[in-house]
Amino acid sequence: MNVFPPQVWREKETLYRLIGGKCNCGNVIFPYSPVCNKCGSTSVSKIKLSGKGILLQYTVTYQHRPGFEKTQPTYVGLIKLQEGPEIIAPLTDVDEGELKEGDKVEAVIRRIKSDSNNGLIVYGTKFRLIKDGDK
Amino acid sequence: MNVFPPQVWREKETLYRLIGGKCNCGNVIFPYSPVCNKCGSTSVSKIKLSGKGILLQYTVTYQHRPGFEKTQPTYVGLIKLQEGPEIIAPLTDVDEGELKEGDKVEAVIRRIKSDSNNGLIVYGTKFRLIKDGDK
Amino acid sequence: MPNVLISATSMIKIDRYYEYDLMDLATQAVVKLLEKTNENIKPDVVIFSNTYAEKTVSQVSLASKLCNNLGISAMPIRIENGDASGGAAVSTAYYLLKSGEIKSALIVGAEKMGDFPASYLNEIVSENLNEKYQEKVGLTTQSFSAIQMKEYMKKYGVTYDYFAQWPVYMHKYGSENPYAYLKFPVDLKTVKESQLVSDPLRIFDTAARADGASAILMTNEELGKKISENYVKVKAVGFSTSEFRIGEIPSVHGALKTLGDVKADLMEIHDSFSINAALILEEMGYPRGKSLDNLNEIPVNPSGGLKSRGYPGGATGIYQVSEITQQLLGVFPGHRISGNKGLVISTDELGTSAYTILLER
Amino acid sequence: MPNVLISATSMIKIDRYYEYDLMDLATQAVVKLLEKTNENIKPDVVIFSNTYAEKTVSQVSLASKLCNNLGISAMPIRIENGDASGGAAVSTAYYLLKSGEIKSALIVGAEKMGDFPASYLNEIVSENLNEKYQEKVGLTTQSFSAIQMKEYMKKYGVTYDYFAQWPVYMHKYGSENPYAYLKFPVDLKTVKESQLVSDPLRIFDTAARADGASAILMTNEELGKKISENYVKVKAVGFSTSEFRIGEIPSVHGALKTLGDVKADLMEIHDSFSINAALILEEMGYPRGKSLDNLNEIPVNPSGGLKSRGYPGGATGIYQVSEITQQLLGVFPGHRISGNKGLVISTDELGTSAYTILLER
Ligand SMILES: [Zn+2]
Ligand SMILES: [Zn+2]
Repeated sequence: MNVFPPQVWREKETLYRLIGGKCNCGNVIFPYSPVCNKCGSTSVSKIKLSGKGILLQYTVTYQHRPGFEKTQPTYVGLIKLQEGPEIIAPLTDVDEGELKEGDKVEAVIRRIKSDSNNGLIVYGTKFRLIKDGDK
Repeated sequence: MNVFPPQVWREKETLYRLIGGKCNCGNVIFPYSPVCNKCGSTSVSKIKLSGKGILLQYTVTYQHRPGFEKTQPTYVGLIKLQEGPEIIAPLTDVDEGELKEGDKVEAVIRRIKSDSNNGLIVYGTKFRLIKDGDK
Repeated sequence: MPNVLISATSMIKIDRYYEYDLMDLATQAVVKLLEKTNENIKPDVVIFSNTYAEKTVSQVSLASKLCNNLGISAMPIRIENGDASGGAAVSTAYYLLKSGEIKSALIVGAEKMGDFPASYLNEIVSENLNEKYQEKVGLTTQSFSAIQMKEYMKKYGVTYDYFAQWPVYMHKYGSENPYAYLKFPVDLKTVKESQLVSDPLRIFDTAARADGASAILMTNEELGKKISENYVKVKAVGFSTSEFRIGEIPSVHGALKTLGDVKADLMEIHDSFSINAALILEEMGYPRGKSLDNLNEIPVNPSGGLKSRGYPGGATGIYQVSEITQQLLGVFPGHRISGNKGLVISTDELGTSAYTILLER
Repeated sequence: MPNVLISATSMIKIDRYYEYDLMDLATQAVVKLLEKTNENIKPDVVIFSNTYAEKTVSQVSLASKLCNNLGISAMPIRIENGDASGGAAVSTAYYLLKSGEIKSALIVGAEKMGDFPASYLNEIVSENLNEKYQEKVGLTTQSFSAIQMKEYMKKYGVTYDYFAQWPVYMHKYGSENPYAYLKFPVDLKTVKESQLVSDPLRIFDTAARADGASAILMTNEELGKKISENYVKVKAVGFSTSEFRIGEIPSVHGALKTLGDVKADLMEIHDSFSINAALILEEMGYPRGKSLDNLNEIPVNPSGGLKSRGYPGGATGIYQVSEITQQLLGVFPGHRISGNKGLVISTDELGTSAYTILLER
């Protein structure tokens, strides 16, 4: 799968900085979109999400896509972000049996994939557990 | 561009053997299709085309697709096959200035492209001039 | 306003056809269909229902190519709406015919998914995820489904065995369907011990991805009755969109609501995952947390569904409509359910859009 | 049967938007459109017109995603018909509205072609060629066009200079169009000395591939008049398919024939190559072998066409309809042609299918 640099670069606010949208109606959107997906308003401003959240649910996935072989198996979580949105996202730095519902998690930047054709490495946001003593 | 072997293998009758279709109405089709593109009949039988034809027109193309770098520039002809169909097809073993309308051509199997990802080489039919003394 | 009929249907067996390309399969389905009509049809509209042709066969302009291969001139439309492409195609044709200006529409669903290893197929199907984040960070739809399952298990206190009932039923039905890809029965033990895809989701909970093609001819009443005496009516269609949500599929709810109070005698639903079957049935009013416990009483997916009949991407919805049509006419060559009203629920992989199609004998 | 109106249109400048993805562009066009309507529109149908999204951005389910991003529930359809996707989308919406059951359709054309080097773009566009032979042996559409040119030159005894007149005119018009990608005039010498793509075809004869998005709102008359006083009527649509043929574009001939005897005051045509412009004009009745000699007398492509306004794949036809609508309303911000009847001819790259759309003030 070829990755062309602009396709990753242009998503940098989403992938690296966790920029979301906040509508006048109170709805918080991730990724950012200029139109509110609840009320249809265009009064949506950009906000930087804290990256803190609660792990509501998780799974361990044993199938992968080409270019993602190095992170097998993949831990994936349903996360309620502090600002409201519930998202499904990859987890990182996790050992099996360590996860439980209700765990606190935080966003970190990690290598996502590498393109064998042009050597491009894609980075992006994953989530890791906030362990006791971390804070 | 990944090439998966079945995608090439299954077109072997077209790419290597120049199999066309002949309808009861007399219409000859290339590539083969079980339905006649003139009369809509399904009375179409497979025929092996001779590969002989007349060069009606040609062009030299200086743009290429990935994987076709080795055949730059590409000579492409409008060919009237002996059995009737007019097709547009790559020419091979041609030097600039050598082609003219009305030339006799014949089908030959040549390397089409190589896939850098899996080393697969795709072969297929191109056309070359029948030169004086060849026959 | 003109009544809309389905005047003819055809299917080929869902399988891995290494020897045929996309247009070969589409053409085969059309040839089978034409054999069933009294006269040589020149449809006003040709709709090609397909989701993944660019990635799988490097092709676009599918409907135009099909027209030109068939030697007909028509209004060419390729319709894509993820795995609900079939529902979108049939619903579009329904309204085209309702206009009165279009008299006939040939709809061909065809997809090639059989050439690829699982990882590449996951890549293809991940095109359903959003571009900014989900697709980029390497997620697969299976993870979404596994999380959906775990939340369901927690909410209703059921174990994995609850979901395993679905593939068992589907394979029971599919083993009777000559067009089914995985045409064999499985027992509970086989399902429970099958490959773990994304805990707790197992391979038998997922859709069997393969090649397929199915064609239907939709016409107005006047023309349809000339073509064949064996027709069904398209009584109504419904549609809705909604984001992926835990615990429900709002798009299915919405699409059912627009159909009104429908009591169908049988139905084909898009069970991309076993959990989706449960959630769809529960949107229809079957008891929440228990829908899969009473499958012997629910007239659903006599084809074997995506589990056993198989899942040929954007052709799936056309198979569903062909199957229900053949059921209502009493000519479906597999497990039969009798009745006069049949319902198709065509959704995409994660249920972010849904089409409902009500057919009546 | 209800009249069909175009109640609002919007375009963004065609360009290379490294900073925006496909859905960003589509959303921008929708936001611009909504600013022009009197009320908050919840369309019954959302059509996404796009050709190459799988290869360019690894995305499917485009219409469903757009609905969910906009917070609306609608009938989602993505329509693809090569570069005639736009014509197919608008014609489909026309018949949907003619049914009377659909009251409004939001049609968004969007395409991302600006990220790629020329060779990869050639690969993408080669998806228009047939799967069995043309695409496999490495052909490009440019070769077809070059051969078409040479046969035309032979038949009518014209030189390359004949074709060069087209890009000169297009860039003259396009230099006035704020939405144009290549917004500059060129002279005959520049065209004649530009890069040779496939002898005798030069870079200025080809379409300027880039990113773009345009949206239109189609409604029935009752609803449309509430939304805006500035509307045009969609009087009729036509369509046809035909194989690539030397010396003519039979699909355009067929699509025009179904429209009847139309005398349009202005038109936007799909000039994927300069030779295609000549052949399309000649299918309309302009003299064969001479159509490009009298461009000062032909009211065609005030936008600048694919040469100068640019070519955003499956969004192109939506731009054309937006442009003609704005021309008829007297609000197009570039070169103006006055009149009451406008014609759009939307074809794919090689003219194997064509749509004609007649708009009237
Ligand atoms: Zn809001
Ligand atoms: Zn024939």
